Amino acid sequence: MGTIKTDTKVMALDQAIRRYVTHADHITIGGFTLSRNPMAAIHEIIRQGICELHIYIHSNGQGFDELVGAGCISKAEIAYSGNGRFAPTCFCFKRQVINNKIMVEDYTNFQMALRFLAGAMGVPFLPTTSCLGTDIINKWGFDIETRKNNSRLSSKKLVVMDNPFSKKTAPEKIVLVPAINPDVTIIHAQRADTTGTTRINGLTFSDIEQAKASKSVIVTCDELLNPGLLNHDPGNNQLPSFCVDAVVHIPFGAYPTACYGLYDYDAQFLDLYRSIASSQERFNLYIKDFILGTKDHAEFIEKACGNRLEQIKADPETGYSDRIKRN
Amino acid sequence: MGTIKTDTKVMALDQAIRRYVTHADHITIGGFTLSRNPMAAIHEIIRQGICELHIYIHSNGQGFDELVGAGCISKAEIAYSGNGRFAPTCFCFKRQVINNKIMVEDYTNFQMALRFLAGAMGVPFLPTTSCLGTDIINKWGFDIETRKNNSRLSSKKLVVMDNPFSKKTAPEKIVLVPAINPDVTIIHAQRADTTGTTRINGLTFSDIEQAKASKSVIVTCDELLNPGLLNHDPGNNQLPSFCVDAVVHIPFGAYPTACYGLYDYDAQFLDLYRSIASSQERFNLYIKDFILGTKDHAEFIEKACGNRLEQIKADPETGYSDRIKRN
Amino acid sequence: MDYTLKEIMVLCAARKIKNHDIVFCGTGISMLAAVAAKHIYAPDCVIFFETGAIDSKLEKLPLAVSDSRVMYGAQAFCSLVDSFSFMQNKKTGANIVGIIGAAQIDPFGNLNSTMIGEYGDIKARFPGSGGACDVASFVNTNIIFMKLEKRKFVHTLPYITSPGWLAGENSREKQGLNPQGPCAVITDMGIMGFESRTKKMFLQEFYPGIDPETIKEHISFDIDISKARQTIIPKDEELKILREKTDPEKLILN
Amino acid sequence: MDYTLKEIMVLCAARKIKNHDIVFCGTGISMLAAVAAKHIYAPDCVIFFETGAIDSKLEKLPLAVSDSRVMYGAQAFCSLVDSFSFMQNKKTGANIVGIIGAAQIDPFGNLNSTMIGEYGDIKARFPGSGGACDVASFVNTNIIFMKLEKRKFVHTLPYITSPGWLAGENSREKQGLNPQGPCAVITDMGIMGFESRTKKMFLQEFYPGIDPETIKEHISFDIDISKARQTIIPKDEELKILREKTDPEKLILN
Repeated sequence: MGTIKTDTKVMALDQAIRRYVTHADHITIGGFTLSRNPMAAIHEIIRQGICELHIYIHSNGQGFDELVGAGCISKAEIAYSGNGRFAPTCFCFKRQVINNKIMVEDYTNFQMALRFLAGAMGVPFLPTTSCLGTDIINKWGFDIETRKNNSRLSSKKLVVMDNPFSKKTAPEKIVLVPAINPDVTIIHAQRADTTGTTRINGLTFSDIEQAKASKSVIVTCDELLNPGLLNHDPGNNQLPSFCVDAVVHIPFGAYPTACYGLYDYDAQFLDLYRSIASSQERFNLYIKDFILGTKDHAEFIEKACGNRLEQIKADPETGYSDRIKRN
Repeated sequence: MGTIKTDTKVMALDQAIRRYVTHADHITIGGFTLSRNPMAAIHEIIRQGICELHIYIHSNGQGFDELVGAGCISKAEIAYSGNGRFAPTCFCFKRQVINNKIMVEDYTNFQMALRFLAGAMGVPFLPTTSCLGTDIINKWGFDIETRKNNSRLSSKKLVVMDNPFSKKTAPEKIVLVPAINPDVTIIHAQRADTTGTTRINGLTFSDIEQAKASKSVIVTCDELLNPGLLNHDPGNNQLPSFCVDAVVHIPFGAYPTACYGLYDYDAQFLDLYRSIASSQERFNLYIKDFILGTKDHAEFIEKACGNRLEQIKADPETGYSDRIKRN
Repeated sequence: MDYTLKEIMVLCAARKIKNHDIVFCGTGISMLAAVAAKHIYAPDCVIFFETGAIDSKLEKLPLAVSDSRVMYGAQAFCSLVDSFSFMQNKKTGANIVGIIGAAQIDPFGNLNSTMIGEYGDIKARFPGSGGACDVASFVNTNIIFMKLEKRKFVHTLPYITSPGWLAGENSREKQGLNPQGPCAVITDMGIMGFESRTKKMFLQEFYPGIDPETIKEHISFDIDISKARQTIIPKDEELKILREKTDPEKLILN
Repeated sequence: MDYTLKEIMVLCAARKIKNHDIVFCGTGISMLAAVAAKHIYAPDCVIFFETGAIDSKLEKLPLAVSDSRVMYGAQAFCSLVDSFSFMQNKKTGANIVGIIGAAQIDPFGNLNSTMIGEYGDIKARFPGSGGACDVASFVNTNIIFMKLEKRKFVHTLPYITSPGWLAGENSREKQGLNPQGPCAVITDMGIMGFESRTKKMFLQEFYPGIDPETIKEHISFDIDISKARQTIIPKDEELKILREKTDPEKLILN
């Protein structure tokens, strides 16, 4: 691979977060529950004390819950807040919602994915027939006044309309969900080059749509490559360079969540996190010790994972590790 | 690779066309101008004399023009009918339109792609802002009466509506384009396995959306593999087995169009085709000699390409051939 | 052979899966049912995760739908949009069997997995729909997993997250949803179905050793138990495969 | 060094491309202009084909946007939907320079590439929009290539395929399109721009040796030639790169 050429897009994590994530921004993060959350970047947001964030996610368990617990989030538009076997409902999330510390608007996973896609496509909405007859239509977390007074919120949670192409006598109903165009999207990828071309291995979830929908995009990556190396196989690159504003090289940047092909989730840490997150006092101590008390992700991993790091490294054939303790 | 297991989806081309393509069907074909058109299947449709077809395409130059010239098509919803340097406007198409032999409805490439995507997604329409203020909105190839009397046609060419999420005082306009759900989609891929799992190398154009939108799907492929062999790299497989109804093994199945990585377009044949297609008499002779006069694709290639076949084989590094005569 | 209630639940769901079905499953017990079906009854069924993994090899049981274990050896990957589009698409949706759970259920099989209370005054918070509402809106066959408890089987839901038969009769179709509502509610005591006309929940099966009257006592609304019959006892072979092949690490069956 | 009109046309278009532009091009001369820009003026510009090839290596000149030569060594591939979405998306669309052609053009830069006549009575048929109408609807910078002929530069189009400045003034913005209409029409005799308020076409540049009055005679509608200046003569270096590197096989420049 040789030496990495410098490029204006390549920067340190603290610099990228400082430049692209601001108090009260509308943000979104990539990954899904316990996979490929941009955890290093999330921890850096917590370290920098950025708050009042408005977040849009589908099912980002671990990353979302840490941001909520740390008090970074004031509003969330979500589909799901659980973390597989490690949290039926994320613990900080549950507590902060009941304590009225964050406002929530509920959609479905498909709807959130469509909203990101609408933003990526540059259209104001996309249609679906999901959720007809449910309270996802009838009950709004942000009422119409709140929406009117906040220019950044969609004017309506969603709109139900008649299908104008219907040939049936009874009109068919269609739900339109509004586009999301966040200020910044942060994703973690296995590989990126210094120009921003990005390759995700395994499932991409909605990362690509989230990035394309956003004003700015930060990609953290386990491996940073020189330009051209990814061009031998363009069909496996999901983001062209012109979609990406900052590229940050962070080995194990998704830890403690999994990064397919490189490392597994740290099941033992996630079990520990369950007990941490179930009390705000314990969670505050965790933030103090593990996040604010470490200067960067490498130190965090050293503290959280220690000598288990070898165990979570993935078998290159299967993409996961058989050496982690899962029960 | 070993011997190919039999599977009910694997069949001969004539059998697949007979089973899945019927007089007056609504069809669509994969590829783009001079790349990856399912030419073997198109020629078999011509051999079987299937006609009155309604076709939906974006920019399928070669395959579309041969179907039109052979009299198989009565209605076409299209975005473009040219073939790169070989035909500014496809010759049979131009003649048959002016002679009122086919009815045409004009959309844009994006709109046709969105219409296939809408069909794939199971929604009646998708929105765009393309074509506002143009005659693509104002002028309809199929008038409202024709549409009312034909249950298979969309009730309207398209619908212009106000954006219901607009926060501006002047409403923003949105164009809704209707979904396409053809009876059958025919695509040609480099590789498929006997269960129908399909891998296209290089650009996929709208093939995937066209296949997912369709009631039936025929995949012709240059290489047919046993089940499981494509599962080592799921990220490169675009169609899962449950999307595919028939798999047909046809080496050079896209000839004379290109199949990235395997063979180039046959520029000399396409130059010849230009003079063939510019006269209906010559085109009729071509059909008689080259298509009806050959029993299958192998014979057609022998006649059309002969000893040039070695020249069009692609360089595995670049995916095309430097040995074809292009000027 | 002895068996646990979790085991019979899993097998009851697995038995409903046919060989050419596409099985959409979530985490936990529903994923186990899908894997058990593939191992025991329907080897050619395709297991399909909302995260976009199609026909995963599943040599090890995933602990979440995003687990790398759903990615290894799959037939194809797709995005979240593509994944749910397969359900919304009537051709593929017709072959999809959804298996979902929830915090609460009403007599028509509507589900709450969002909250108790109202926005601004939330008493209890659950994870939210995830893909459950999408599945419940789109697919032709929908199986629900629920633990039988009075506070879970309630007359009126504080929040309808996923549509069941809505208000019964043809109300579901009238709303524009796939006319097929849920087909079964599989609990730890027995299995409920829905009356063909009214779409009201009734007791269809009770597990060996469970008294239908006990089931009735675990439900807040009135339920017809008159048509209930006993569930077929799990065969040794079924239990053996379930324990040895489907969840040998006892990640879910523990 | 001598040069052909095709060569000066290509160079005039190429000169309008900046280093961080994303250049959307079609087949033929527009593709050549994009490649020339990359070779001569804007090495970091990204050439982007509607077929979904992004930043193609282009070691050999493609004969169509679907040519395998657009695929080799590209930075990324995407679908047709993704490709046009990059244009419709305001963030990426703002950096995209479109280069399109047509059969006919009117004084406001609207284009016809569909037909002459009416459906049911078609006198002449062209290929159709392809992606041209999409480009013309979405992108901030749009360059039009046209051969200067009276039957091509017409007062009223029989069919508007791609929007220019529509009826002039702010009519384009009012329709809901990207407010930026076409910026230049590059012909084989000179270059037209559009008046900043009225959006009517005027002659901006004439090629060396071409009389502006001759240009006027090749246009069916009245055009202001009073502001026209002579185009900068192609430099030897530009011509050399164009001939030796951009189209050495003379596939388009022949």
